[in-house]
Amino acid sequence: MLEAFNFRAILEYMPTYGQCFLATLWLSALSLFGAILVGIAACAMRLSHSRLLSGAAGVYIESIRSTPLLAQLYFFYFGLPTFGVMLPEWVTGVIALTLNSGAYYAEIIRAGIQAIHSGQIEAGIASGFSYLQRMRYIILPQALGMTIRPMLGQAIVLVKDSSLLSLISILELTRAGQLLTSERFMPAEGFLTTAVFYLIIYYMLKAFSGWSEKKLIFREAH
Amino acid sequence: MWGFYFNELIRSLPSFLEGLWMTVAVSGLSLLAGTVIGFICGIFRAGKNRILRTIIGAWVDLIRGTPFLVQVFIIFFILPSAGIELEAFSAAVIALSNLTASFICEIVASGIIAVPKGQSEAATAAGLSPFQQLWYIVLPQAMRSILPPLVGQYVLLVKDSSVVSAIGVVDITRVGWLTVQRIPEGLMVFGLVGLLYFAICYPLINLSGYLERRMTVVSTKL
Amino acid sequence: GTLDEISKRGEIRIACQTQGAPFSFVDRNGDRTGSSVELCNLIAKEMGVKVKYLNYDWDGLTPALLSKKADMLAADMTPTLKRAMRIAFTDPYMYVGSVVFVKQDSPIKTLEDIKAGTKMAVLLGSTGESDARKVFPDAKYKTYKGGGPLLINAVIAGHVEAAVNDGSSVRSQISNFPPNSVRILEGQLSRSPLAFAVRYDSPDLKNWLNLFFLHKKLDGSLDENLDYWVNSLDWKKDH
Amino acid sequence: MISFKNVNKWYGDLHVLKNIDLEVAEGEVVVVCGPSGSGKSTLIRCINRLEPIQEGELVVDSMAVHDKKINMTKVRADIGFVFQSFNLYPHMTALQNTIIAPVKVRKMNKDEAERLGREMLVRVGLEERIDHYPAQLSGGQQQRVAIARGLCMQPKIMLFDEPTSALDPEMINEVLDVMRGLAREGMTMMVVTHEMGFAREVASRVVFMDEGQIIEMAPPDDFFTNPQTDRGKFFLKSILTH
Amino acid sequence: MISFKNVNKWYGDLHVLKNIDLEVAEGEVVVVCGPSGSGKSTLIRCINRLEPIQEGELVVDSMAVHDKKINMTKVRADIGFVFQSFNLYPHMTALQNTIIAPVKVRKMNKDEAERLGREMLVRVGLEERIDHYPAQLSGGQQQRVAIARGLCMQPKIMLFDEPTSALDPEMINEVLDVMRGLAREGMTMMVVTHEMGFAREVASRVVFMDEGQIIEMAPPDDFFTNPQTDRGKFFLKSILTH
Ligand SMILES: Nc1ncnc2c1ncn2[C@@H]1O[C@H](COP(=O)(O)OP(=O)(O)OP(=O)(O)O)[C@@H](O)[C@H]1O
Ligand SMILES: Nc1ncnc2c1ncn2[C@@H]1O[C@H](COP(=O)(O)OP(=O)(O)OP(=O)(O)O)[C@@H](O)[C@H]1O
Ligand SMILES: [Mg+2]
Ligand SMILES: [Mg+2]
Repeated sequence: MLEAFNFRAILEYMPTYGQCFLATLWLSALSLFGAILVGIAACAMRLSHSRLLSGAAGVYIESIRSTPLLAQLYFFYFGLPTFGVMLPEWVTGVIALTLNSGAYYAEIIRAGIQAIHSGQIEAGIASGFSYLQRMRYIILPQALGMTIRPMLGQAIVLVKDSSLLSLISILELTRAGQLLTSERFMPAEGFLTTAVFYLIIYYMLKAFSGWSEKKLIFREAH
Repeated sequence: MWGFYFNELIRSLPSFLEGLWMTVAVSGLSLLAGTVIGFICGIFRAGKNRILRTIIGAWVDLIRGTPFLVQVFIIFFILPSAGIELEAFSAAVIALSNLTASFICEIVASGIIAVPKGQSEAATAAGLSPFQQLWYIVLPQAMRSILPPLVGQYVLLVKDSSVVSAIGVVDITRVGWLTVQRIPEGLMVFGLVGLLYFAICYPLINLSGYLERRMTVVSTKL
Repeated sequence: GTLDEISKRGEIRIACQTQGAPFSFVDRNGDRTGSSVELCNLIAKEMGVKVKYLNYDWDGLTPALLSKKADMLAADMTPTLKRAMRIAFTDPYMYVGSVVFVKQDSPIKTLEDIKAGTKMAVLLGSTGESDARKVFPDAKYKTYKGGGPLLINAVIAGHVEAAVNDGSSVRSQISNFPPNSVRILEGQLSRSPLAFAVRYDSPDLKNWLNLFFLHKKLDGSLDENLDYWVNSLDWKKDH
Repeated sequence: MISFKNVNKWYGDLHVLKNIDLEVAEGEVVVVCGPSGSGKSTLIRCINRLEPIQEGELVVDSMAVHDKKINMTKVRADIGFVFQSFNLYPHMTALQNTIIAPVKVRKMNKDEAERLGREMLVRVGLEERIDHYPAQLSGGQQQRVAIARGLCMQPKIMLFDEPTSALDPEMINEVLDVMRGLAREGMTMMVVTHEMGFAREVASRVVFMDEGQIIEMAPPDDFFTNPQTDRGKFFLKSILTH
Repeated sequence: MISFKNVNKWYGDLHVLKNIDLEVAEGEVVVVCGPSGSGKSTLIRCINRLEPIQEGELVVDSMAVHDKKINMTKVRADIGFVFQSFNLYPHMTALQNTIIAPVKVRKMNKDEAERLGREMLVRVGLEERIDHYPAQLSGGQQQRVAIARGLCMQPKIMLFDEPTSALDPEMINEVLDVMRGLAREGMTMMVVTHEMGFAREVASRVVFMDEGQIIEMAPPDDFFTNPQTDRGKFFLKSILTH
């Protein structure tokens, strides 16, 4: 299948790839941002003393984690209109990705928070900080700093999961490869090029996380 | 109308169970192979040999950075031009094992690195060989931080296995696609698909939560 | 040649897509059937070999053929000139036309009601897509993946105002939905051929297939197949 | 300033503070010592309700800490607390560590807080380390930042829980010197420590605890030369003779 | 028993051991002291090649440790090493901790190793803690298990790196007592410690290090009463006066 590998055709589709690459970038960025916010909120609920909040967050997190994104995506796309909620595709896609990754981020951040030395929390209490102030100024910055690696992992999963959005007619990177496949019947060219673009995003994320890890992580005071 | 489709769906239940079995078989085999390979690579990844570390690192990046579907296509469609003919089932197991191994490799490596250096130093000082250190001292302790994310990874494995339906493995997802052509109530069909995944994943997620709790109780404050 | 291999193997491997009635689908009893499938069964019978179906997504069809996993490709595929740059198509054995369908209560009554900016659903890379883009260049397109029923779902859910797909598929798939949920507009957008495909290094198989279609055309069994599956809903009783 | 009246505390079934009665007057320096697990840390942690008490009265600067309904933010703002393990915020510089609480809790204006923070860091001898992160400081320096952080709230009381026991021997003095200075300036202090030299020099009283009880309470000279109980004698012997 | 000849070691650019010359005879107890970062730990870690040296000769029990080709397993089996942070294996009981190396390295038969392990645990006063896990033991007890673990290899030399500095004051003595016992029985020992009482009592020599060099080396009475260098004087002052 590789004997006839056709670079010229790839070049011809480059504008499409570029456009789709940008779409994947900003859809993922938006969802990533949302997912981290949702993750923080869900995690705060999960760790709160209110049984109701913590229970609700638990149901959300576990049901998301144990069902495939595809099922969730269809639920939002074909399910919501039944209840009279009509959203543009990209909004549906971003919501599905956000809620999906949000559940994973909640778990990652929880692990980060629970790894924070209890002395840090006590120092905050002793200074007279309120619960929210401690979260905001002491716990979250450290938890986020410590969890850069798993956060990166989830970000990569999110970017790749965004390929499912092509199922609900959003043009993104995977879609570009499929165009080359179905119009020109050049699957090897299509998929390998797609893979290269994903790899570019991967290395961008990895570099960013390495950079922020250096900036954010300070070794525990000995 | 839902009632009618529901009866139809009940009639399809046998094929859903066959799909379930296929998902379990593909995931189960890949879980075993991926775990073994992942552990071996993870041990080297945390080890002293630079060349091995770099090679394994590059492999992990490549697998983590590209869409799984592309990996499946490469193994199934492109390897044959190198003379490696595979059945869809074995190609699926190989692709999935490879994916899982790359993730487990990272989990194992960071688990090993998290074991305090003093532990292997004490063992070195006592004259234990590098293998003995690993086997008797480091790995048993690393398991504490490895096990919970390991089981979490198994959940992802089960869900990722849905991708292999693209090369004709009739798993739960594929059965879902086939059924939705007859029973156009996508929400209901994929609800059932989600439910079946949930049935596999939920116990795993609970297991990982249980392990996490147990491991932190056992953990000592050294 | 490929024919020798097939007969030595005693088995012909056919890549297909189970995209839905009437061409290829899994029926109520869990059996694979449909117009293309029955034709393939006949092919195997005439060759005197067994048939093995390799079931892929649309994305997997060409790779399967090109990587020699499959000897031939049987799907409701239009032999476009671009596609024929890569694989060899048999002579067309039937013609289909794309139709437009809308929600039952839609204000769109005729093809003329479709204006610039009308939201249209099509299947990614399908003949329907290229037909629609030719006829309604100014409409707004949403391309879906995963088969015809999805388009109907999208129309019913209101994600789009109209959808374009091959007429026979639409007719047979609508029958699975609640009655009167969608309406097919008068008129076809195009008439396009359907054909099976092989690799360019299998001219023997291609010749044989063309001959096969000729024979079956002459003895009427091809038309019988098409009348049963494509031009009517007769198959609904049995499957 | 601090008054314990018949205070009792349990962890589950474990009775860790038993009928504690203790008055600390303004300007006093009280050193608390005793074997490990005797409840020293628990005692001073109750003062700003890092641990709640279950029985008795605990009044700090005429605010009733035992009262569940009281707003602790105000009480805590008046109490500086220094931990054995420093507990500096690792993601903030020395200066940021000192000013975060004044700005967020006391709502002090940022410039003023910075001026104050610098002043306190100078006071503990760290003018050159103002913009360093904790990981870039030695243990002794970190503990001095922690003291400066406590002082920045301009507290009426400073509490210390074994402030030098995580330090290398040569760094102990730099921290004790800062604490000596504070004592001399009249700060009310409670210090859990085993540094007997320090206790002799600055303590107004030494409190000796064992198994959750205050066993002895006396001026340091009396306690060190002539402990009244066998447990006190044994304890002194064990920490002085190696 | 141990002989350093002109030993040099670098960490990257950092010269941490500079021209070390030191002979330790059989049965000697050498105490190493000096400020933090002076290279004390590095010095004794080189002896069983936990750290490799780059220059010079280091011979232990007539085996050339500086020789890259030598099989260290045998050398290490003859040297017991006790760490500041104990480094017990947390997933094994006290007894399992003591017998793993004899069984796996010395290939001792399991029953015999257990007998030996019990004997050593009794010797350090832990007959009642044989089946406890490290987390269930106090710091002092953990360190004594670590010593028993070292002794189980029936070593010719015991090395200690600040064995008591992670301990609460009352636990220090129980560990030092065990070490005193070992010294009296004639074990060759090198001990990094700041416990001057211990040094005076049992050391045959005190080695004072600063910035990677041995600055002074003298019998303890001479060193403590009359250090020869200013740095020695200053160091003694700083650790004795708080
Ligand atoms: N959070 C807790 N939960 C249960 N028990 C606790 C807790 N904190 C302390 N304890 C127990 O309470 C008792 C008193 O502990 P405390 O920390 O006050 O002792 P201490 O005198 O400060 O000892 P040390 O010198 O070791 O710091 C000990 O037996 C301890 O095990
Ligand atoms: N693995 C390492 N890599 C780089 N530098 C190191 C390493 N270990 C120690 N050093 C440096 O080597 C010097 C000597 O360290 P060493 O641990 O021997 O000192 P020490 O006298 O034992 O100090 P302490 O009393 O703090 O234990 C120090 O400057 C230290 O920072
Ligand atoms: Mg304490
Ligand atoms: Mg050291």
